[in-house]
Amino acid sequence: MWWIVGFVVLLIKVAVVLGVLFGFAAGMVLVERKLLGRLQIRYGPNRVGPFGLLQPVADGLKLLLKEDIVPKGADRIIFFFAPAVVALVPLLIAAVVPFSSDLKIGETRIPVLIADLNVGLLFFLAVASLSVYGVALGGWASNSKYSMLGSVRGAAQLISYELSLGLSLVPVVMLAGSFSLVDIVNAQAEYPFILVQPVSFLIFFISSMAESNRLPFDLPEAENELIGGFHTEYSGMRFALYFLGEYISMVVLGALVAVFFLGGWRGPVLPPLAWFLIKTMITPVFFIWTRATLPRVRYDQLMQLGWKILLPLCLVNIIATGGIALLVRS
Amino acid sequence: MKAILALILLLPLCGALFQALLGRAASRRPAEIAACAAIAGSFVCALAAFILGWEQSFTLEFFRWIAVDNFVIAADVFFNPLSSLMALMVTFVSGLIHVYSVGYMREDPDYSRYFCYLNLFVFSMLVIAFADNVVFLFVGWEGVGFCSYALIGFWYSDEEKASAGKKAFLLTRIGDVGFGVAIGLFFVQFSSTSITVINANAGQLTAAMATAMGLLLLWSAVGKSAQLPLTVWLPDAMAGPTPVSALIHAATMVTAGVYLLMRLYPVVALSPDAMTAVAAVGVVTALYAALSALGQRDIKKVLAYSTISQLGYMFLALGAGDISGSMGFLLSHAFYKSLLFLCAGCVIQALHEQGDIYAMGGLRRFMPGVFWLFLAGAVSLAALPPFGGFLNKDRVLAAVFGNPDPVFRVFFIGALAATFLTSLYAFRLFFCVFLRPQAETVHDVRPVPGIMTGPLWPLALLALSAGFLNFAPEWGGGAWLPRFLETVQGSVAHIGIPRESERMIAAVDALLALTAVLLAFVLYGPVRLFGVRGPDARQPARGGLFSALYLDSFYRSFIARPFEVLANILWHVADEKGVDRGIIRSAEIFPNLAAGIRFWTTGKLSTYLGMLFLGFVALLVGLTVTFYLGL
Amino acid sequence: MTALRMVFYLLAILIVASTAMAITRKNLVHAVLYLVQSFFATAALFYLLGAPVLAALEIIIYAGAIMVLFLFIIMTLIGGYTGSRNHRQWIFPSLLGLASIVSAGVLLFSSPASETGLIAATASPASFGRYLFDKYWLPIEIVSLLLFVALVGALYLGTHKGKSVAQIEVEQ
Amino acid sequence: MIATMNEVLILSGLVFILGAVCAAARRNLIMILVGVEIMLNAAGIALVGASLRWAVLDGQVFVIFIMAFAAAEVSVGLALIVFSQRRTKSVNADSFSLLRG
Repeated sequence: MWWIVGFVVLLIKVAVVLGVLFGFAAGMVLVERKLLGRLQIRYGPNRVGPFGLLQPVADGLKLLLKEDIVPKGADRIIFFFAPAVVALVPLLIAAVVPFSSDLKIGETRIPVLIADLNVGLLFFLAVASLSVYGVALGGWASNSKYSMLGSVRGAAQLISYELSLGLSLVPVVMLAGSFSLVDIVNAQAEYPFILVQPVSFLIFFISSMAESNRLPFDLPEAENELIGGFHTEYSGMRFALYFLGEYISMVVLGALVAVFFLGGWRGPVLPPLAWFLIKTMITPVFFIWTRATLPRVRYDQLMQLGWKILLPLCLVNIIATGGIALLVRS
Repeated sequence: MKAILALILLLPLCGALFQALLGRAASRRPAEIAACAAIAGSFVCALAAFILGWEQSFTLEFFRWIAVDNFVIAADVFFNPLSSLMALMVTFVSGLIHVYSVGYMREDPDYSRYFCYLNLFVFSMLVIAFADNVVFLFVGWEGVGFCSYALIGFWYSDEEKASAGKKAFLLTRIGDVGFGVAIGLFFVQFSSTSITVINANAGQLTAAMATAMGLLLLWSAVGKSAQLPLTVWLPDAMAGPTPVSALIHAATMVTAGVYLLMRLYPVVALSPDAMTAVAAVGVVTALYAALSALGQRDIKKVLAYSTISQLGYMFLALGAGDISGSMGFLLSHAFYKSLLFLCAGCVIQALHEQGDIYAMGGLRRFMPGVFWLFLAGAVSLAALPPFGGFLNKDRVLAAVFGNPDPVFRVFFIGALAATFLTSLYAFRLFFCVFLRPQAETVHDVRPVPGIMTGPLWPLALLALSAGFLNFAPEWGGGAWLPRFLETVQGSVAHIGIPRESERMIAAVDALLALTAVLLAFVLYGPVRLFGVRGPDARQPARGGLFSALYLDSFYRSFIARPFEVLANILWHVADEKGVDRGIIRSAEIFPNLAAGIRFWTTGKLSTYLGMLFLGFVALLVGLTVTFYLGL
Repeated sequence: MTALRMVFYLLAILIVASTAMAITRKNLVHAVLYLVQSFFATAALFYLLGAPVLAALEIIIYAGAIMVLFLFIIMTLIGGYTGSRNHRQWIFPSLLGLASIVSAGVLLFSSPASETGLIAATASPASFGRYLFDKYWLPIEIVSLLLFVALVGALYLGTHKGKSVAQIEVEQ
Repeated sequence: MIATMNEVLILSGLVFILGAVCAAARRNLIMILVGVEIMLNAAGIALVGASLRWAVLDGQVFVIFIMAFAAAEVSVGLALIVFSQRRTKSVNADSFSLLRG
């Protein structure tokens, strides 16, 4: 009967993770608006609830109640399920992220993650590579020129940056000797990898910024040229899904940065989960900060950065890491 | 000695190579000097060899050319009095003719080609003279044939001249076939192609085989020496430059046939039948050609027929078994005939390429030097006593008379008749050209350069004196030539006939010759006697004698014409309608076949992919079927 | 029937069905999406058959890269729909397919060894990687060269401005 | 037991034939390429199954190679399609028939 217990535990884990993620995503909206306001020397939302804390609830309600418009000539099925892909991808990635050290209940140790895959990192890359479908199909299915252009841009951008995203993690795998995210965290018992792999960290950070279509890499959306890009034709609930996806992916990417480079849940004094949350929040906050600071890059600059700078840098970094690892080990 | 012999052969070859490679780059003067120097050097070497190798005979091997099993062909040189004498004559006469050519060809722009062929020709002739191996000899044999073809058709832009060259080439080829067969027979019989070996072992041959070989050699010699029935090329060969006619068709190439028979005399002499055939060919040709010469109006043609006739004498002497007589005749003929040809060349050039003797006359006044030279040649040719021609001819006639075979009596009478005719046409020519009242066509006689007349004087001298080599002891002579040639196989120093008969023959001979001169004087002389009218340039050229007894037209209508018709039939019917159409028809099958297959080549990817799939399925099904049938 | 076996059958049905859907779609985007579905199922099958690395790579390479490229080309070039629907073109290949199914099935079922069951086992990424680079390092290098050549070729074709057929005909 | 080897092979064979039919029946260049991809994938299934059947990793290694081949083939193939589309304004395989007999 142990597998029934295991199943129940799994369900609980999934429910907790989903809840936390959705909560965080909603929170992120508020945080972003507030932070942007502060960075632009204004207040941000402060009318709904104390300090405007209920603003996300109001936003969600508004989006849920809005009319769901399907453009004429759209490919309905694809149009419906494309936003779901965008939201689904970060949720799936979250399944392999370890949030804390093992939970001890008596003798049994319950790992605080949904699935400790031995190919966890590959799983992350695999699933991340799917987010392009959401962008590409959403734009294409809308049967609109703006959407189409946005989706083509998005697809090209995502493919380009996926490469450096994956390659920047190779040194991490080399250092940890495993694809499993739990093992990677454990490998950082002595020091976080950011200290030995700053270049990898930088590349991963920039790539994940591009992957999540955040400023300064938000060309698929580019409000001023493409009127919202691939989600121009979306409204209501489906538009909310795109947004949800973007914010969840910000959080998940933050969690991954924490896992890969910042030592995961490890930290002195505070409990592991607290450390993990703190580390996770660093990345989204930084994203928002960047958004408020930097202008949007041009499309060709984006592609050049990806192919001509980040990718060669990744390769050099891999070779250097390999060489140093060989030297140290021998 | 080896070096000298090699030099004799190599100098003309190098000269030819020089002309071929650098002749056009070098200007006229160096090219001429190089050509003459090559032959002159060769002559000096030949003279040295002649003196150093006095009455010796030996074989020298230069290199092995072909060696397959026991079939060995070596570039061997066989040196004996005969070959050294031949080489000496060839280089001497050629050298003079080269010098003469410098003058004769002074206006021709193609001098390097001319001298190249000429040098190459001398080389080939020397190969014939020295070769010990019949195959090696054959190289020279073909070499002279080729050079002769190239020089006859030297002015190839004139179609008539080019076809004269082709005619000479084809007709001499007929003779070469005989030579080729003879070479094969030699190898089968003696397992060797060395002339030394062949001559040494000739005695082992059966009578029939000896006859066959003798006749084959005669056949090849007939082709080269323009004897009956293959005479017709030589008169046409006059199309080439006159020095060429002198060199090739008087002094050297045509004598190659005679020389071949001399070299292989032991083989030929084995069979009396072959010897008789040689003599018969000789005498018939001598008579025929002398008659034809009488009817010719072109100065060079007269001389050409004369050459044929004189070669007939050489054959006759050989057939009678007298190598020394034949060789003596060959030598003196080489001198006086080249002399006559070169004189003719002077005359022709002086008269602006005019060759008709009836359009000449009174040239003595314009060119006295040539007059005397020509007279020397004519006297030698006509065999007037006591000059060279007379002594040699006398020896030939004596040899024929002395042959025990009764048929040779008939030959003797024929030879006497030919003697008479020879004298007649020789002086007819002389009178017509130099002494007859000047024809109105003769005007504006061009002066002839000294370089053309200069070389003729030594020739004239030799022509007049060469006969003394054969001066019989009966007349107080030494018979030097027969003695010199004593070591040569088959040579005889003395002709076994009584002294009275010999004197009788000489007397008859001289009488006949003189009578003929008188007759010529009456018919063609400068003074009109007995109301005889001299020939006129305006009368048309025709008649049996002019056409050389219609031999050429006979060949033309009965051999060449049927051949042409046959060739046309083969061309138009067998080849065009049969072979070509057959090939075209069979080729048409393939487009039709292809049209069937082309259906599959739609050019569409889907078809190809479908076919690929079909092939895969066929393999799979085939595998299943074989699996189930337990194959 | 064990749970794994059921999963296998489910996946097999999913693979075959979605592939069949993919090849018959008139809309190329739909075809590609069905194919992606098929590749997902295949990846799951790989995981089931003890090849987790391959499962991840199947998604990364096939679904994440190759199919995205297809989608990209379809979106930019054609816009999704192919031309006329011609049913006749299916007859001949389908017959061939049937024939090969029959003969391959006959061959398969006549082999007694093919009834061997597959017991679950997993190749860990580490052992797989070690095996790959110990035994097949040279082929890997060769394959990387192949990829490089393909890269150059694609780049050339992409940048080279080819003449259109109309231009060629005009020149002729 | 997950499945018998037979079942894996049947699955693989079915997918392969589907791909072959697709390549042979479709007239669209892209669908032909898709058919080829399907066939390659089918080979991969069989190889992974065989790898498990004999408990050696070579089958899986070969799938890696197949993936590399597929990637190379698709990149060049699609580049060709783009190229030819530029020239003939068509991706119909049958419109490239200049070499017909």
